[in-house]
Amino acid sequence: MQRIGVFVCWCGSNIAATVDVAAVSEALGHEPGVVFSTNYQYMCSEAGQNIIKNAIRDYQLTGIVVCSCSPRMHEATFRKTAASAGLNSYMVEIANIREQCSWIHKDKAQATEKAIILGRAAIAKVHLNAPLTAGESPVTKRALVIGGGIAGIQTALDIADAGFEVDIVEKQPTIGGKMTQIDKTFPTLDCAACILTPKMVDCAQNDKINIFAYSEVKEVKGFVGNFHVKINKKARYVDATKCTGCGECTEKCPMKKIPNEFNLGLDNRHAIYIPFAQAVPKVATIDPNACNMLKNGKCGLCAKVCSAGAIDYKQKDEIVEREYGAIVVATGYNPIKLDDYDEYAYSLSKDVVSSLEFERITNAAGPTGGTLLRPSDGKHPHTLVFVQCVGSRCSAEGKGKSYCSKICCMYTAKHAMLCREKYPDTEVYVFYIDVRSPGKNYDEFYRRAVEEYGVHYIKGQVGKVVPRSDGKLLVQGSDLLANEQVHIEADMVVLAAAIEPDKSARPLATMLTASMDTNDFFTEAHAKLRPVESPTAGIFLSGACQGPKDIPDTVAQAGAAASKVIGLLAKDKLTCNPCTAHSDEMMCNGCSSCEKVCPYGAISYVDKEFRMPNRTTAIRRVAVVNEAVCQGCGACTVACPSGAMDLKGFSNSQIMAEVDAICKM
Amino acid sequence: MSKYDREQILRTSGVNVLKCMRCGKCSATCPSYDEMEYHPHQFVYMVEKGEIEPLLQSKSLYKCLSCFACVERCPRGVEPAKLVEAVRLQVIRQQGMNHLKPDDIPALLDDDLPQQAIVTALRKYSK
Amino acid sequence: MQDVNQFKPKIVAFCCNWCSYAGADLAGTNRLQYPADVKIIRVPCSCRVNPMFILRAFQRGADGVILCGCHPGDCHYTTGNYYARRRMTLLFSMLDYLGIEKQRTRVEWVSAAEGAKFAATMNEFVAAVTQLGPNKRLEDLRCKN
Amino acid sequence: MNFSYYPGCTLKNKAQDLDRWARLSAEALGIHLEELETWQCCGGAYSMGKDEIASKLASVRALQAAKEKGQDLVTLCSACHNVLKQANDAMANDPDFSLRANNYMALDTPYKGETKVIHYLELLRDVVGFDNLKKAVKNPLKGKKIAAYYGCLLLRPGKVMQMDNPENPRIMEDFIRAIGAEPVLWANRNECCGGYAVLEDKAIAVKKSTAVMDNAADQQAEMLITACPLCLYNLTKNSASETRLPVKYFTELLAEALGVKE
Repeated sequence: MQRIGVFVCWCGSNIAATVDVAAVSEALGHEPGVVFSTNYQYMCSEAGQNIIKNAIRDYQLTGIVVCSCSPRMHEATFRKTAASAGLNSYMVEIANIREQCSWIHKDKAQATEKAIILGRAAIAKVHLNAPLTAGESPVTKRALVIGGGIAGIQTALDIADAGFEVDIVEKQPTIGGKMTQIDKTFPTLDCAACILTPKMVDCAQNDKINIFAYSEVKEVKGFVGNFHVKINKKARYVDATKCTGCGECTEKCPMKKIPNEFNLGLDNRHAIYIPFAQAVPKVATIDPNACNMLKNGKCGLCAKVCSAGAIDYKQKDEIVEREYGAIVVATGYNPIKLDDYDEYAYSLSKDVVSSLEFERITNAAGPTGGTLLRPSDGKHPHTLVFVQCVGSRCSAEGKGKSYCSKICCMYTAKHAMLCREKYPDTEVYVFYIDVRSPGKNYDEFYRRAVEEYGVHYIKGQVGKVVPRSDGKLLVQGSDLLANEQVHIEADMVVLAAAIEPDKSARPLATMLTASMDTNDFFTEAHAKLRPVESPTAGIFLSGACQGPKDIPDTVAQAGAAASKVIGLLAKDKLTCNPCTAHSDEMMCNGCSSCEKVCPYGAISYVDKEFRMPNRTTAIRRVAVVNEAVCQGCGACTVACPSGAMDLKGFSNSQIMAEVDAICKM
Repeated sequence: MSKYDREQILRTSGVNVLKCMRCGKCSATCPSYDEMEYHPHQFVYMVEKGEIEPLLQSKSLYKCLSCFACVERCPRGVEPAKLVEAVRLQVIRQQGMNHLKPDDIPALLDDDLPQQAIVTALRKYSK
Repeated sequence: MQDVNQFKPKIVAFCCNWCSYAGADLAGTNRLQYPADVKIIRVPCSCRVNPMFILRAFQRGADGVILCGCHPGDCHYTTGNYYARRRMTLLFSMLDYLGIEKQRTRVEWVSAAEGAKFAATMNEFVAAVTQLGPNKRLEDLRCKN
Repeated sequence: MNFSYYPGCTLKNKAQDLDRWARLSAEALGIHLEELETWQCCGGAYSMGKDEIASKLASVRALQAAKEKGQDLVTLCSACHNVLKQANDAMANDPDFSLRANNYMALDTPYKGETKVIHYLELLRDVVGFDNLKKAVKNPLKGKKIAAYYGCLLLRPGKVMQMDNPENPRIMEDFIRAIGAEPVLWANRNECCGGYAVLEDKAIAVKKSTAVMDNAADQQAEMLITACPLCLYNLTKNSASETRLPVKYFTELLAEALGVKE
């Protein structure tokens, strides 16, 4: 029999005004097993906690019930109180008589009666409580960063800086991500490559950082502190340890009409290629879909010209297995496909381009060497129309994205401004719904585009673009402020396409058991208070995989994710949640029902020898719960047909006792 | 009267005018824009505000081509064309308010005019 | 007639710790009233609720049982509420077969932000159960004190 | 294969060619179009009002008739297709309208949108297959640059019509390729020609058909094809474009390619 103490809190007048606290403590004092019952103004205050501590000592209490506010508020407080008085902290139960009683009822008699019943339910439960001890699991002191864009790079650098090992897995041949394709960055207009490439080099040179480029995560097993990951290093057909990145092979390769992904297909590359001059690692890669040697064994020119002997046509994909304590997702974004928005004639005219394509056209390392030229005829455009919100803020069925893509207002202002700065002979129009420029120096930047550079901002949308054979694009839009339909003969139209999470994100989320929203952005553990953690322990979020972000926000979040990882890796052991499932091996018949419903893969099976009648033994298959992995949801306890599986802290008998106490009146 | 009209129009059209985010794409895409005194986005906004009377009086009602361009391209699924039609129905359903009378038709015919043109005109402009 | 008016149902509400229990707390924080007949039992997840608990509640004289969990897709444990939904669909149709009216059982998704929904749901549910009167069907007379 | 067929009013009068060539071609392709016995005019424009019941019943009756025969319903005129398809969608997905329409119909079993309405072009694409059509072509229209004119009714509203991507369609272009000609891609192929306003305000009809014709001519098309008698009339009669391109029914070219045009 437990010796139970009951502590009824007044919460000032929050509880005491509608619940007769004295009557509650009096009534609960008569419950079986209760040896002490009292009430006090503020149980959570130091004086209140001392009442509890003294009672535990003086009455040798084995369990306590606090009738107070929600356990979400002060359960942790009272558990600590109990622990400091030598009582196991899981021998504490809270009866929520504030949020779920005094605050929602006006009638004092009714509220008091309900408070007593809630107290009784808690007493009934605590009778069946058993001391629980949180287990511990070790931490592998290495982090995995999935995605090598600016988010992944920054996270990796910060983690490495704290002295921990980091691996970056990047599916492209080089790290750098989208930022490598961008020309200038708002609002300061410094060149993206100038600020990014030093960081890429830092990654390559940091001995704590290991880059798996041209690689993908294939499998993730394990749990926080102990992840086992399989990484597929795709065959480059070039020995990365020998290749010097001289580029000789890429010039000699006869297959030179392959659309260049780095320039979004605006120009061509060879079958063997290095994406761009500052690539990290600077190693050539053979495109197996384009290479004649790999397709039909005819050519081999690159191997002939390579003085380092790095070409290896026989190279195979390689699986690397690594252990990690924490995983950071930094899979980034892509602009959406514009197929559903062909009223803008994207598929009809080469001169209708996406904003990212426009970045390449204005980039010094791009297909035009940085001179603004129309893709169709290479002529200098004089009239440019920018269309914002193409596919963003679109809630129409089956089309576009319902969210604001966040970065388009600012990069469009940047594009418009740069056009006018470099080519004063251009007329630049921007069709906008709203200009969203919250951010340091952002609105000022946009205003400069209008006031100093004379960009024409038109409030309204474009409804149709009609390409004409003389190269003009007839843009029909609405000017809502003038209440007019406007018609502009443009030379180029630039579409600010909505951005969406990378396609690799969803299968990755499944591997990580990390949750995603309906748009395939990773969900954070708490929208405000835990913005860089996934609800799955040990998984952290960095950059646009969690939601649209510009570079400053991405870098800030990357650093925040790194600091969370560092906090985790700094620990030698992790304390586990002790309220885990537990299987009674005498009752378990090894049917696998529990394993199938477990979202964490915490349940496995072992063959165990059992004593049987007449001194015989038998081997039976029984379930075993890995307490470090179990999160305590209880799905298995209900799935178990034999009743072997139970949940500590929320056992069948405890919940039944609560049911009984509530129904008995 | 106006409040009743507004509710009737919303019911007939099934359009939720509150979904509009005022991007103006309906009016940007409307082929009859120049002929309309009130443009598609104004229909949405004026119905939202309950300013129905000017719409009921307006010739714009008969300029809509029912081509569904605004319906197709509206990013919010507002369907302005349905609203225009509902306002027009509000007018022509009243006694003696038919916009096109059968007697007027013979004068408008030519030898090649397909039947389709006549039936649609009657369907759209008369009850 | 007066008896019916004075009938106070016994309602057991199972609330998952992450969404619905927090939603109930929010209802309290916002002082949204619902009848004192509702007593909440906290469970880690709606999938922790064993059909046994619900049968037990009816056996012990409960007049209605409601299970609240996170919205589909929002489960803290990813999929728990889907299990709960499937299990309860089966259980409730069995209870209906036994004569426990469908109105006495309910599954509702209440997020941590939906205090108002929680209160409204409880008000509605209590009204529906009150309308039906006491549950006699599954009550175990041996359990009567 | 047998299909129910709804020709519509115009195909019985001014657009008899559209109808005749379609039937001849279908037979040549092994498809038999069974005209519904007692069809009524669809009204030419779908009444968008949710409380418009009577004006949609003719369509519902046609749909019900096809359901009774257990056949898919083939349409040809763009307007009929649009009206029937939208009415069918409302019968399937607007319970309020469906209930009220069924009250008028007083059928033994209510009609709930079971009939599949397919346009003749969809018949060619999904039943015959453009590859098979290509094989069946006897007189390929080599070297002809043809602009497909979809107009407004065939594709929109996209979520109901579900024929093709309403902004970047290809069904008529694929058809043009199948009969051996070369499609011209042009932006105004899915812009309205203004035909509906021809009695109300001829200026609109002139202005819009001119814009359509100009764009097709500018893209070096030699001819336009359409499935809509009103578009054909309006583009031929009212366009003020300097270039007066011939406008033809797509079934005429089909019959020509299949060698069944008498």
